Amino acid sequence: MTAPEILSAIQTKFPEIKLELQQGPAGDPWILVTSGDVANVIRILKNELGLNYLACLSGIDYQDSLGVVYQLRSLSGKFEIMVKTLAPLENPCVPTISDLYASANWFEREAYDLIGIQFQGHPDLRRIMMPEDWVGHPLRKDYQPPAEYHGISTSRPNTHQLLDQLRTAQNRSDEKSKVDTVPHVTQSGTVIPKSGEGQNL
Amino acid sequence: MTKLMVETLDTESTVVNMGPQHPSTHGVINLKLHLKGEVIEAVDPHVGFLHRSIEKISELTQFTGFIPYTDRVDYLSAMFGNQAWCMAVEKLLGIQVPRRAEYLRVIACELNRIINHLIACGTMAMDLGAFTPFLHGIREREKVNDIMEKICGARLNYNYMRFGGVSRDFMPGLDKEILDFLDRFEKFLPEFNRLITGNEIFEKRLIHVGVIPPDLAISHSLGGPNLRASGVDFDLRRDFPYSAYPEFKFKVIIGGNYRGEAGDSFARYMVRIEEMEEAAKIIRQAIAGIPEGAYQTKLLRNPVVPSGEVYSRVESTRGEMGFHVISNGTDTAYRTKIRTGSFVAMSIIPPIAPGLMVADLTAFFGSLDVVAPEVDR
Amino acid sequence: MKELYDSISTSWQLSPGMMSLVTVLWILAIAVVVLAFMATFAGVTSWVERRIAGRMMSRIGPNRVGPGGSLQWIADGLKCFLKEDVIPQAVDKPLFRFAPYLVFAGCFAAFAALPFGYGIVASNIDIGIFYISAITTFVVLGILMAGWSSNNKWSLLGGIRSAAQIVSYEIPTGLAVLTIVVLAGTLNMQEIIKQQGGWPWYWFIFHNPFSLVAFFIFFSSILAEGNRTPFDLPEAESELVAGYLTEYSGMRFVFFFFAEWANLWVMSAIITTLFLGGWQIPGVADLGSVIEKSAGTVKYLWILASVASFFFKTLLFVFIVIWVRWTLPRLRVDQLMIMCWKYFVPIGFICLIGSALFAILPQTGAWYWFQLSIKLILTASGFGGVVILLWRSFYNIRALDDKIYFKVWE
Amino acid sequence: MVLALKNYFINIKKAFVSIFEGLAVTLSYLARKPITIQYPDRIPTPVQEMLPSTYRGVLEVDMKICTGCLACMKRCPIDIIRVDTFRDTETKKNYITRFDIDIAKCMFCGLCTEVCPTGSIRHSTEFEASSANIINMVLQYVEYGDKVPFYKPVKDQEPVSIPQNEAFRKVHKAWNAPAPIDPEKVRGQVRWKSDQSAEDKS
Repeated sequence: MTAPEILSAIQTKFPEIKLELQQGPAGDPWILVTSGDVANVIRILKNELGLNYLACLSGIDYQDSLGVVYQLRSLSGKFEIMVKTLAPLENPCVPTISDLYASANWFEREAYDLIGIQFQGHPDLRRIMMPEDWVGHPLRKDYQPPAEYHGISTSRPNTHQLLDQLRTAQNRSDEKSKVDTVPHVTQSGTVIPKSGEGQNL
Repeated sequence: MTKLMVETLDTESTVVNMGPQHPSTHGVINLKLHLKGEVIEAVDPHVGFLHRSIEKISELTQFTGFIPYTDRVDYLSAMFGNQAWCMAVEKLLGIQVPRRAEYLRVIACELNRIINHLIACGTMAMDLGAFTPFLHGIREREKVNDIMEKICGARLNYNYMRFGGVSRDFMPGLDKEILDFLDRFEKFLPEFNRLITGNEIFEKRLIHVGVIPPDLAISHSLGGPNLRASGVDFDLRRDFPYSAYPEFKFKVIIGGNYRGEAGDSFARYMVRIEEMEEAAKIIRQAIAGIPEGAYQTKLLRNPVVPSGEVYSRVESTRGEMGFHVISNGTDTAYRTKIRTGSFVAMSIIPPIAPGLMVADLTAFFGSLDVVAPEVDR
Repeated sequence: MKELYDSISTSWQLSPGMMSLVTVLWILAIAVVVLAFMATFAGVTSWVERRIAGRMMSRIGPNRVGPGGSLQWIADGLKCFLKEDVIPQAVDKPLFRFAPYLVFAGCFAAFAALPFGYGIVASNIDIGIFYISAITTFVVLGILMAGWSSNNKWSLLGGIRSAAQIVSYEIPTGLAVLTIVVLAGTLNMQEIIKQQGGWPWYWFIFHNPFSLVAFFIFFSSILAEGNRTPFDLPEAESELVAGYLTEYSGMRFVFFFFAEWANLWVMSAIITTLFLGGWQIPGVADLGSVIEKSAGTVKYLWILASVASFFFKTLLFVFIVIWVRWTLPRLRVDQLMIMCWKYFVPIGFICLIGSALFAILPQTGAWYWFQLSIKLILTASGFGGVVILLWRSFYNIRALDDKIYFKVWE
Repeated sequence: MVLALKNYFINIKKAFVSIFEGLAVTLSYLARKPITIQYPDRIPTPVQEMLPSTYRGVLEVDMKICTGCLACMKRCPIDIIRVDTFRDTETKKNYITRFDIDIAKCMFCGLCTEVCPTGSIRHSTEFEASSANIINMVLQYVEYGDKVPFYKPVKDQEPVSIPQNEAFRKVHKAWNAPAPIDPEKVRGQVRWKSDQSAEDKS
């Protein structure tokens, strides 16, 4: 079954549900459902069309709204469909589907943790990847990472910049750069004589 | 009086933290166990200790630059991360991969499947206290690592595939080397089975332990060997064919044909053992029928990918590895969601573990073949 | 040993006060000799075990310290003794400190009644095997103490496991020992050995089918008592982190392992004594009477030969225990108990009764030939098993097209 | 009852046979060659020479044939390559004044080598590049103060390159080599980022 067929199969049975088939310039098509209807639509897809396998659930920050994309699959019928729903940024509430698919429990926890989508009716909506006391949702586009977490810096020094600073400091202290005249000894003890000195290209 | 006694004697369950540093959690995973004696009452898995924000990195790195990161999603089967990512971007770009490249990809992936399952079976034996099979597995794996070094130049983080092909062609004589390895490997597996698989203690430790019924396996979106061991006949390579897999004959291994029942830990172990044999057969077919031609399309330095959404998935060693990629028409992904087999395998532990003993939990956990970095990404 | 002491007491003509001093010094000297032997053995075995385990896994094992790594155990011991003695704050300190020594003492005390050769035994007590079975159980007290005092849940689980395991396995061990005691009619270790002849078919292992079964029961249950794989549940590193050892480090940790490796000798020596004819040399019909008849240097040479024979058999079993450890996975707690109570105990009882029946069979006429033929058949099948094992090993090498390669010093 | 008894003995037999087989396998390994490579000192040839030439070791640059196109710098996903060029306005010649590779951060992916037009940047088979000082992990293929002219590719002629590993060995310092500048002397002028944030906080 292809996406248009699935769409028409639902529409003929439940004409009151608002569905839309969309596709970007490239890639897969998806069915857009309003966030209020999404649990019902997925229940219909699961029970009527046999899409019994939730392959993936991803939360996405579309900047103007937050989205949840469900990748549903029928193991016996060998077809799959992408279902998308959008939730407003201010109050991103989407009904949970963890009662339909047990795996949605953790997928939704991850989407909540990283994007900040509130899944209504979820039995255990806790952070899963980030620590419990982390502030913010890191995969939001407007997220600013904190400089440190419990005294641990979240950034690393840039070695190139460090080298630059060192060189500037060196020039300032008017020291000539020393040439390393020690023969090169690898960790295994092989001595490689320092060759090519003064061989300026 | 008796009632009072019972009430006062009733004890709390012991809460024990298994991990993050524990020999059998295969990385940093914390399982909070509620024990009654040695019997588990409840398990609360805590993951995220190895969260390296690979999904965030994908939003900051160009499409090509993200290929090495896909190695790190599951470092034991890096080829599959490569392949899933490349397939996703190729689908958005609309590139047709040359047939020779597809064959090279299949050979590399199936070799990777063999060495990953060697580790999986070996660590499982190690969880049960037998150290020797693990090192025997590692020894054979080392031979494939040498081959991988010649295929792509690295032993662990392969970074072999590119959009529209693979990074380099086979060195001359490499196919002979792979066939030599397979000859040895097909003799090694029976010896491995004599050493550990057939062992009565080993089987007794695994059969009827941690049985995952098929409906629960599907509901929890398990994939790969874990799903098939429960008796669900599903394999992405056969049912949603990709790459060159439709051109090969191979058997999809279903659990439950041995001692014990479908869905128990021993079934999962045996599915892995048999999949190694199947992988060897696929490699033989691929090497026999490898076509001549280009190994990649014109090298794409920094492709600008048309906007759209795509979900590409491959049959990885730990189940389905899926990349949900959203492009907004630039050279960088707008959002990438990586779906991994270990993540869903972790979520099956809370419903199955109650009633098992601590020793069973290590066997069950080992049989799920969870790799911590793949859980957290 | 006893003769030497007697000769001192008779020839030196000491006063009773001096004599008691000599006795104390004598006991101390013997204890030091045994301790030195035990320490050296435990140390060297730790290295040997690692080398053997290495080769079984296609590795080499420690080979850098001394020739072939043979001084590795000294380096390891020194390292552990120089380490800081960490005692966690929340532990029950007196018990925590005391537990390793208790384990060590339980193991060391067993050496008192162990024979090393003809007449060479620290204390030739008449209840020898009974004493050893009793005193080795001391170890469980130490392990339980360690598990409890560590104030760590993993340690506690390990300690409890150990208590359940060792107490349960005392029964099959005892039954198997009784099987032999019934045949030998004595508890004295030297006497048990003297009851067996030189040739393998006169050893108690091949005395009758029941004693052969008893041998396997004894071997398995003594592995369980010594906490060796496949029965190493108390320390089960993949389940309980390190069991009762989790909180220990440095010197105290070494003491536990010291006891474990010394225990290897204890169990192998008991097996050798009970089942494999102790210091009897195959080919010499009755070594005991030969030594008694001879005198002077010849006598000492014979005693030396008996020591060599005993050591050879014991070290063979040390090897087998190591070999089994690096082959088998670990049992689960309930399976361990099932194995004990459903398999070893009933079969042990059958063995005891069966052996008792054999013991009362007359030794004359047709009965003699009947018993001798059973012994010969059992011996032949035993050696047949060894031959099949070797054949299977060579089959394994051939099946992988590997070459035979013997090089011990790598 | 009979079945239970039969199972009882079958269990014993299975345990015996399977353990016997396992013991035969482990015993056979005592008579086989161990596969351990006694790195680093007890091997006939250095590991570097045993590796295939395709091995992705530490990056090295043959400055003789570097065209200064900066493709590698742009390609690197983690910005470990830093190339500075300058144009001499008098002679109208281009020079490379700096070619630094921070191998402390490098993940050996090999993407930079694929975009190089002349094969100047490439993988050596060296892997022993650790250092006690993180500054020494920055491999400076152009010595500080030097300038290297751009290489101009000649048509229909493969660029001649120096042998593999040579360029790396020239610039790599011993693992315990001192830092290029004594940090004590420049104290107060160079600060690590984490130090800065800690100071800002206080």
